[in-house]
Amino acid sequence: MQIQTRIIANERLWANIQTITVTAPDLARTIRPGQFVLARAPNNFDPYLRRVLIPLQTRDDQIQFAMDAADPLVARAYPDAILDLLAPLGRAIHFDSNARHILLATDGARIAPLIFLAHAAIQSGRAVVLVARQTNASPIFPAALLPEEIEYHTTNENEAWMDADALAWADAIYACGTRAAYRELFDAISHARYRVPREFARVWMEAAMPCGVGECFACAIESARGFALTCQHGPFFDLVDI
Amino acid sequence: MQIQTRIIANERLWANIQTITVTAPDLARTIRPGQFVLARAPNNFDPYLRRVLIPLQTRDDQIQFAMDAADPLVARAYPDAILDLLAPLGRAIHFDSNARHILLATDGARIAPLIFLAHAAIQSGRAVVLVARQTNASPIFPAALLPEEIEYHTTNENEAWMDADALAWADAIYACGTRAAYRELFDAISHARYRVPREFARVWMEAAMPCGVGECFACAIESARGFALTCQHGPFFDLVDI
Amino acid sequence: MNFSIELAPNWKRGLTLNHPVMIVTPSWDSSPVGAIVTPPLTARLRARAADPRVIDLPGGFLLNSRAANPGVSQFVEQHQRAWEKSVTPIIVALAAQAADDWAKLAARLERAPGVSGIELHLNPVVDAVSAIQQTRAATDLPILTKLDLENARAIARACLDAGANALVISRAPRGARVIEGKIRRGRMYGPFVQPMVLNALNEIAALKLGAPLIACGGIHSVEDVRAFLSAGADAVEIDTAQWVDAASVARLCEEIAGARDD
Amino acid sequence: MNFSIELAPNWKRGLTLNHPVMIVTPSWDSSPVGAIVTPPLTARLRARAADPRVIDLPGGFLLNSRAANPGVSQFVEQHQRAWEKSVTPIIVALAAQAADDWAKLAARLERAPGVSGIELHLNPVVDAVSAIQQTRAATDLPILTKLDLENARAIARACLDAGANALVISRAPRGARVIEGKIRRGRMYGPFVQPMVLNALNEIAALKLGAPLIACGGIHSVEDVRAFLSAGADAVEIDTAQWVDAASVARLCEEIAGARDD
Ligand SMILES: Cc1cc2nc3c(=O)[nH]c(=O)nc-3n(C[C@H](O)[C@H](O)[C@H](O)COP(=O)(O)OP(=O)(O)OC[C@H]3O[C@@H](n4cnc5c(N)ncnc54)[C@H](O)[C@@H]3O)c2cc1C
Ligand SMILES: Cc1cc2nc3c(=O)[nH]c(=O)nc-3n(C[C@H](O)[C@H](O)[C@H](O)COP(=O)(O)OP(=O)(O)OC[C@H]3O[C@@H](n4cnc5c(N)ncnc54)[C@H](O)[C@@H]3O)c2cc1C
Ligand SMILES: Cc1cc2nc3c(=O)[nH]c(=O)nc-3n(C[C@H](O)[C@H](O)[C@H](O)COP(=O)(O)O)c2cc1C
Ligand SMILES: Cc1cc2nc3c(=O)[nH]c(=O)nc-3n(C[C@H](O)[C@H](O)[C@H](O)COP(=O)(O)O)c2cc1C
Ligand code: FES
Ligand code: FES
Repeated sequence: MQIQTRIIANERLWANIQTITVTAPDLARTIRPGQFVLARAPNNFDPYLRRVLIPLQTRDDQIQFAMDAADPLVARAYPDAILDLLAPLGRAIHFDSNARHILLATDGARIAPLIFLAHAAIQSGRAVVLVARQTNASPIFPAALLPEEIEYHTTNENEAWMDADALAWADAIYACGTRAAYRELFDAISHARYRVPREFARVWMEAAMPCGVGECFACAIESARGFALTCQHGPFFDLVDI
Repeated sequence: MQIQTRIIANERLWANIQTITVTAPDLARTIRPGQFVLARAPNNFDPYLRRVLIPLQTRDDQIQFAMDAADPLVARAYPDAILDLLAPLGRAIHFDSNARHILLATDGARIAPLIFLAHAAIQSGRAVVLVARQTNASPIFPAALLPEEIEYHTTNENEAWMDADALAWADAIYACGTRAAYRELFDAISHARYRVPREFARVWMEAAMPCGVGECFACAIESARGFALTCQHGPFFDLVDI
Repeated sequence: MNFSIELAPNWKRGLTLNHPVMIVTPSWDSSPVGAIVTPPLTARLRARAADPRVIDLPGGFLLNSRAANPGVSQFVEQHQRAWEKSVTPIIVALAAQAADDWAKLAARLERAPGVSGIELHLNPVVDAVSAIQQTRAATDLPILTKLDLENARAIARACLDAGANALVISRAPRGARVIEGKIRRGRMYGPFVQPMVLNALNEIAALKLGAPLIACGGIHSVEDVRAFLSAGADAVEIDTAQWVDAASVARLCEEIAGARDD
Repeated sequence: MNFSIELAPNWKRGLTLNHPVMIVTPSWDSSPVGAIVTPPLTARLRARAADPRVIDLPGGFLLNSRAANPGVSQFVEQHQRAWEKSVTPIIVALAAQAADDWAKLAARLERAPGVSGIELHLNPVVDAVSAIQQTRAATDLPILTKLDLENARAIARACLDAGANALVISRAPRGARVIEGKIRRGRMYGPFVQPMVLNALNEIAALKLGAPLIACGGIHSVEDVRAFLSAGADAVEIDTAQWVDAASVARLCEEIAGARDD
């Protein structure tokens, strides 16, 4: 769905995370955690390609998105201007009704995809723990910017990303990090729970997504289940497929 | 001089004339009628080339410019954004001290270069008559948008651009129109005053001016005095040279 | 009035379009397009390129050219149901991974229902004449050949002599960027490509080779389509514009289809 | 440390740059540039092209190529005072209006004080070998040859064999637009050109021809300069970037000059 939305605000959230808030009543009702939108400023070809925006929260008719503060679109997204969205894209996350303990994990600054997920988990009465590991490249996301219902743990680069207790507590895990971090996560789960069950851990795969709708194949990844597209089968993939 | 200015306002003046107002203290003091600036939005290459902005008036630290409302830069020039100016460019107009009667003439919508000139003439105590001829392509510029000291005449396409009385009255003429209109002006002056003296009539030559500083030669025109550049020797040229 | 466009004139199997706008897409397209062209398929699965695959540029982007596709057989199987029912002609694009792939690829399409034509993706390091001859020997399907800007004019006539029915001008120009100290090669997309294609197409039209010419590269608007038709193109192919503004490409198709129906 | 760059190695007259950034400008430039290259001059005055001469594109523009210049003699007379005093090498670019212009043009520069080298603007319809041989016969000045993207790789070696001392890759790519029903041809400028040039330059560097390579096209930043140097260029030429952001080109020169002086 291609829609024209009006920009309400364009603000720095933290570090290199910029937020852009738009009015989009239908989308605010339908967009789900795990999904994203592709945005561009109409009538401008610099930048040419659409950019990935990740929903952070919705309020009434409005949606607040996160995007890279260094992206050239930021300078074009001034309040009152039109933003052309292709949305909603990607596969929505639905919590299993048995999954009451949700463990969110981020390695470095890539936290945006977990925030909307955290809101949804809290709203549905689930317990949420967020583990953030500080890396060289990025400090720790400030707790003040998170819903207060979240239990927030931080670690650093010399420590394990998640300890065995957290892994044992969790009914479902959602993680954002590098491929190396996902390998580490896979090993940690194998260790703590002896095996990595399907539908237990899902990880956000970072990719350039020029078209968002399965047309350009630029976001193809090799998954254990064959040729897969980040924009259609992801961006959250089952850890066992990666 | 390349300067970074802040945009104060971006408004439609009339028809396809957009106005952009910036804060630029030094430039507001030094820019003269006949001059122009080249502008671009920093960090954006669509549009790539600088655009021509024509000063309309200055007030304290601010300058209001005119530009084509259809230009893609208009959508980028939102209040509070930075506009990168190359300025002042072109040759300034200085009124001869004996020239007390200033006749301004526009054929169609190209009136912007005459307005700053009109303000300057009025401020220096000169009498100003503006003759606007309506064309198919453009209605008449509204009198309400002009300084009230100007005596304003309008004609239409079936009439002569300027009558012999006006030409006889004038000590100096400044005109904006097409090449055909300039030929007509030349003939009218020859007829009314028997010859066209040098430094009597000056005409604005419309040209794409990518560099503004004599580097690209894209604005070259054939003048009676040889190879000339609109950005350096103009945009106002002596009618006898055209 | 209905100006239909024949891309394989005087050939045993025609390839007739209702209107001149061809859309490149791997999926189904419900707008009134003149023809659908698939992404180029290879004999075997082609793995994705190393990252970064997409490199932003002002006015376009550079795409690492070793683009992934699941291989011709899997792709055909996945789509043949839709193709059989399609009233819009389906043109399957092919690229070779080895010099003798062409016959195999063509043979696979010869038995695929609903395929109306083939588009060969050539490049200056491929033997174009051999590729076309192999394909021609394996199928009677109309053959379009998509050529690179650098040698399109030089080899245009030889392609037709070897059995191609029409020429597509052009493939995206090649480019490279240095990213983190490494050279990344690819092809370039966006509106800036268009004037280069228009110039080349118009020069090839001046050769009066007697074969249909299809323009491809940077087309974004109805005005662009009309410019190419006036410069000598019989039809146009649109791909990238869909990514940035699918709605306007759909409108463009409707407008061109409407103009043809008047 | 001072890495000076020799653009005419092993030739009787050297052409030594203090740093690798050459600026194309018809006027004097006071920033610390490696060399100044003039716009290409012709034997006789060249009249301006018909309008529109400048056609906007996203990410750049198309310039009607029949650009005006006052002719080599007038230009030289106007500038020779400044050139005589210049410590920065002055390279005069030349373009022919007739096949036998080259010797005359070169002879005119041979007697112009302060000229350190010549840049020949060739194109695929010009006989490059003859142009270089004529020039070589008329002058000992170092000769750079600026080639078109489409045939640079094909003729690079022949240019050197004919007597060129260095290669400039490349001239701006040719393009065309339909404006009010008329085809307007020109050459294309802007950052989008750069990846095409980088790709071609890097492929020519791989031929290891043993001559200096100068990159030209779409260079806007220090990162761009470094990318070209890492891809095989010995120096770069910058022109268009000055029009949109002269201040940043001046900073770029200072930064490169500074790095070389460290
Ligand atoms: C969804 C999708 C859509 C696609 N759409 C298209 C499409 O519409 N059109 C299309 O063409 N491709 C498309 N592709 C890409 C396609 O799969 C192939 O990558 C493409 O056809 C290139 O094949 P090639 O081997 O000719 O590669 P090329 O890009 O031509 O390059 C292959 C190699 O040949 C060499 N080479 C090529 N030309 C030259 C030269 N002039 N000089 C020196 N060396 C050279 C290069 O070194 C390069 O490594 C698409 C892919 C997907 C997945
Ligand atoms: C201030 C200024 C700066 C300039 N700077 C430069 C500069 O830095 N570099 C520069 O190159 N020029 C520059 N020019 C333009 C220059 O004056 C000439 O216009 C330019 O050199 C082109 O000369 P050319 O005859 O080779 O023309 P081309 O642009 O090469 O074209 C001339 C004719 O040759 C034909 N032709 C050329 N190539 C092909 C081909 N591949 N296939 C078929 N036909 C072809 C075309 O039909 C065209 O009409 C500048 C001009 C000015 C005034
Ligand atoms: C996703 C995608 C990948 C492509 N990959 C290649 C490629 O690797 N090599 C190539 O020559 N053309 C490639 N193309 C080329 C297109 O089909 C078409 O030739 C090109 O995009 C020019 O037309 P356009 O500007 O309308 O997109 C690709 C196009 C798309 C959209
Ligand atoms: C005003 C101007 C006119 C030019 N005209 C031509 C031309 O007609 N033909 C051409 O081949 N190159 C022309 N050039 C080419 C440049 O010198 C240089 O090759 C080109 O601009 C690429 O470098 P750049 O991106 O740094 O400008 C022109 C450049 C400028 C700035
Ligand atoms: S973003 Fe194009 S296929 Fe996924
Ligand atoms: S605008 Fe470039 S020389 Fe006048």
